[in-house]
Amino acid sequence: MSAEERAFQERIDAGVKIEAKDWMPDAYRKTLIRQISQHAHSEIVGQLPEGNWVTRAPTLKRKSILLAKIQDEAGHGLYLYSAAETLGVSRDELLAALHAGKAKYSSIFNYPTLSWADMGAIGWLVDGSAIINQIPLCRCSYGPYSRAMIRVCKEESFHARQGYDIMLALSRGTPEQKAMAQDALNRWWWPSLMMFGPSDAASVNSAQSAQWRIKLFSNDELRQRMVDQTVPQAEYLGLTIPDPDLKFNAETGHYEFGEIDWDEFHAVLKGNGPCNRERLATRVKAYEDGQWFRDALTAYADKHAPAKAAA
Amino acid sequence: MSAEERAFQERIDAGVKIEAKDWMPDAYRKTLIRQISQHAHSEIVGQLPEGNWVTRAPTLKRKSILLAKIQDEAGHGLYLYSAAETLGVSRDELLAALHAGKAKYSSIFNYPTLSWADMGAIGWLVDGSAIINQIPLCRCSYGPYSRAMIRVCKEESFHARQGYDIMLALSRGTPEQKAMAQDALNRWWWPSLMMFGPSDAASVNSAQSAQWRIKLFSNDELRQRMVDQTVPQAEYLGLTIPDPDLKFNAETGHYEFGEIDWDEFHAVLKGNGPCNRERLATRVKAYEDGQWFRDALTAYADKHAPAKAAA
Amino acid sequence: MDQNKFDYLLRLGDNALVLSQRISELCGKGPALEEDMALTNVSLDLLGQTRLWYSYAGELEGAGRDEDRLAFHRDAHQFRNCLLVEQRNGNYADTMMRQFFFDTWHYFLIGALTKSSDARIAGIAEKSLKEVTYHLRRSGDLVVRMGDGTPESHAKVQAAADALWMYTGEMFNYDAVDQAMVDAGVAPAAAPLRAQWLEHVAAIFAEATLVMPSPDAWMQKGGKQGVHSEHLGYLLAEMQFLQRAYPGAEW
Amino acid sequence: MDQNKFDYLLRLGDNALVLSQRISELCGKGPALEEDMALTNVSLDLLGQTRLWYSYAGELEGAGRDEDRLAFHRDAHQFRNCLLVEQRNGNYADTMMRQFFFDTWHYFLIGALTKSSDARIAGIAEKSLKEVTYHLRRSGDLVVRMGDGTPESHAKVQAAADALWMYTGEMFNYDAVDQAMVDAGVAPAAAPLRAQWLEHVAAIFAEATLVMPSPDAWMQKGGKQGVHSEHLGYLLAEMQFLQRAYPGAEW
Repeated sequence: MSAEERAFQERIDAGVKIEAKDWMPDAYRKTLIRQISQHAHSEIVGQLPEGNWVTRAPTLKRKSILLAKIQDEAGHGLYLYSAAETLGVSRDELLAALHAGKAKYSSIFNYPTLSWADMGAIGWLVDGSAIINQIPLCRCSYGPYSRAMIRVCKEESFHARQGYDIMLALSRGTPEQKAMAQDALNRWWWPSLMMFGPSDAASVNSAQSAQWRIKLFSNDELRQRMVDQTVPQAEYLGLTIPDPDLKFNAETGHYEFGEIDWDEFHAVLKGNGPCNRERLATRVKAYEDGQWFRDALTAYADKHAPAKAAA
Repeated sequence: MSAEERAFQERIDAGVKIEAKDWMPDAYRKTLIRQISQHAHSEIVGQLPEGNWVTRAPTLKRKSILLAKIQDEAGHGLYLYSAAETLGVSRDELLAALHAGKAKYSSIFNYPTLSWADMGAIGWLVDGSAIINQIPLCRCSYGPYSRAMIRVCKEESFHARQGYDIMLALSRGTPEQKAMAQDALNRWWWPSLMMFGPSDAASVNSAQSAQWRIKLFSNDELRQRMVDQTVPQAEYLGLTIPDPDLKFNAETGHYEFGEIDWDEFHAVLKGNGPCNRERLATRVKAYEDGQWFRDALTAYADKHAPAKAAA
Repeated sequence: MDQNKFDYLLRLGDNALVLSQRISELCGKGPALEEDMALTNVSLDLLGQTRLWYSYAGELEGAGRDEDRLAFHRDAHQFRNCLLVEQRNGNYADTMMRQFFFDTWHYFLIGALTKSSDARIAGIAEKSLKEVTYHLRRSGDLVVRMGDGTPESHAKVQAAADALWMYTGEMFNYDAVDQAMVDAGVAPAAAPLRAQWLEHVAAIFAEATLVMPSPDAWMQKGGKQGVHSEHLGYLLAEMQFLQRAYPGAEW
Repeated sequence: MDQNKFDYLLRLGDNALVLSQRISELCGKGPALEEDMALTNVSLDLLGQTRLWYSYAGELEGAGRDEDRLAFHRDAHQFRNCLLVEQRNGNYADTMMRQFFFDTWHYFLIGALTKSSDARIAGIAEKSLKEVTYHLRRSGDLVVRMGDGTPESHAKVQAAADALWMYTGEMFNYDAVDQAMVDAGVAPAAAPLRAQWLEHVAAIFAEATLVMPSPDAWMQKGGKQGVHSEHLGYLLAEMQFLQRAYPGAEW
């Protein structure tokens, strides 16, 4: 380890935030760019499964809440791209990587939203899991990222509560609505658990990230936290978690749960989820269709900037 | 009048059909091309207002009937383009004129179809009027046209009956359905009367067409026939014709009706109907989007025709 | 009940709802992230205004119809929005030109409604004024940038203006309902509103190097009386599906 | 009631209805007049078959649900069609490739069903066989012409094949319902059906100079069990609008 690297690690160990202008190891920079941009891409792609129900929201109030949520997600994308940009990449480069299929986004968004209840399940389970993932990151070593996470988490907790509220209304509703809620839970439960990534045994590169304080808990720890938090909520809703092996262990104080289908996880990761192609194609189309518009803004700015500066 | 022209007119007066290979005056040929292609275009464009409700037909049976009707219309288009082609123009030339906005189609298709009842009103009123227009043309002087008209009229009379049947079901239905039927009658009544063209006083070129037996009755005669036929049908349906001036004249045995809004007629003709732009744009888009497909068929035929002929 | 006022409120609410719905179709599909955010924002503002207009309309009617009943349980012929707002999104020039034409009218209308003789209407207008001011600034600015951007953007935005122009006359084409509201001091008269609209559109078009179509051009009408284009039925079928398919459910 | 048979009939009917509905969206918008006619014809045939399957299903169930009840009063999760048929029309290569993949399966399936142990099913299959034979001839022929047409058409139809391939596995992915029908001699086994399908597709692809994707590729599933793509909900919202908006009306 070089002297610079040592000093860098000491700052991190001392809880001092790393800022954009500070020296940092190349690998730290690269890991952060990958992690932050992946998160940003997830916010952007994540607008699509929810956008799918905005036009069909069942009441004007629910439509408002959902629209506001999607707007927040675009906002999160903006903060996060900005945080990534402090590391010396441009948003356009990051988007190009996304559109070329080189950068990833959260696999959960490769599942379709098939009923209104999915808006509830996504808020409750997906945003719920996201928060569990992200809260520790509010204390991560990279300053711009940690500050972005603080803003994101505050809004996400609203989203999770609103999602739960949708589930609550449905599970107190007609038999069809209750069935809708149960069906959504059945479809989103396992993918939500998969959001935390491979089990610790199979997880690579975690040690270095932990040392750098950009990963503060292991995948399995966070996943367990999610299960422990969610099972009683499902019980309160009167819904059944689709896992016959689920049981409370009074000794550990934790819920034990069944084996995750890692084959499915890897299939979706590899591009074989129900919506991988479509999500990416939708984003690429939006970007390509918007090229002339972005070009127009640039052309206008080029034409008028000198004039206005001179005036 | 030349000897040829005299002989031509004598054949017509004697009720002999003119065939494609026969000599005919240029103006006769041109008038027929215009009239037949306009009719063919109307069949093609006429698929669109009805296609607009195929995907929303209220029962599977009604959907079947409507689909079959639209299929018939495409077929009528085919016969009629073929009849026009016997006069020495190609379908592609005719379509090019349509797409360039140079050739007309029936203005009635520039009105939107706004409810299911419009499928009834179109069958009843629009096809009803078309039949009244077309039945005489089964006896017109040009052989290929008259034979096409015979096939067309047979099918159109089914369509008119099916349309009336939709109106009957609606006017025997719930109050909302009855209102739907009345609303459709209100919107389609006057445009249907306009289908017969300007009043005789304002009509040009009719004398020559009459002499050539490609126009056998005046616009006003045909329009009167339509009113006389339709008013009792509306009464049977329990619907009100939207014309306060409408009354039966016991002396003439005909219904007298109010003044047609010829300003509206001319506005729609000039391109200002509610759907002129859209109908044409839809057809142009279908044609342009289909170019690569038609090219493929041609390329395939060119590649394989010699091989198959040799085999 | 004042039927004219009820109808007038429905028109205000339906315009806002239908345009909000159209814009919301673009969620996550805008040409840039900033546009995505702004589109959602405008859609949200209009939806909020819808709810205020509908709530007042429902109370005035006194038949127990709340905002959702009015939004989700009327068929196309019962909707009273202008034809302009139900037109499809098209490309982004179409989307923004539709918005600009609407925003200009909306801004001057809402401004005038803050002085309505009906205090409730004046209050809603007051609440909405900041929003519609922002909407107008944004859409006008984008029209200028597209018009004076590249040759391609200029051509697209000019084509959008030419295609949508025929739907702008209806906003100033007053019928008995509108006139009753003018007479009661509830709503502004057509002529000055139209003059303001034309003046602002002309100014923005000039800055955008666009040709403004003739104010005397043929104009479509019918939306305010419930005679719509073919697009509205599809929009409603999608929007109303859940309420229709699960009658009586609470969401 | 034989629940498996009821479900199996629904699958047959839903496949036919959803594909018929998709095709009917193209009314008057095909790439040539002859295609318009053929599309409408295929849509009509499938709709006719739908009605036969639903009527039998409704009678079997004995709960008073007729063809319209089954078509218009079930939500997406209650539909049992394969994912393939609900995919959007795309360009005409997409439309015809979807059709060809379906027609090939349908042709061999209907052929086998003419020998079903259930006489009613055998009868419906017998009635449909001529239609599906024509469908297959037509879509196969067009795939050949597009594949061996121009470079552009070749590229388009190859892209369509590659994109739709992942939806073809579901037709041969038998679950308990399918297996119960096989065991009862009602329906043909999966393996021979798949072999016939692959053989015909391979032959047409060879003639069309197209590359057939791997039969071992990852396949999507779920439609037959009611877990669909996001497209079906929109299709149903549009299709079911009138029945939902005017409950109890006769048309």
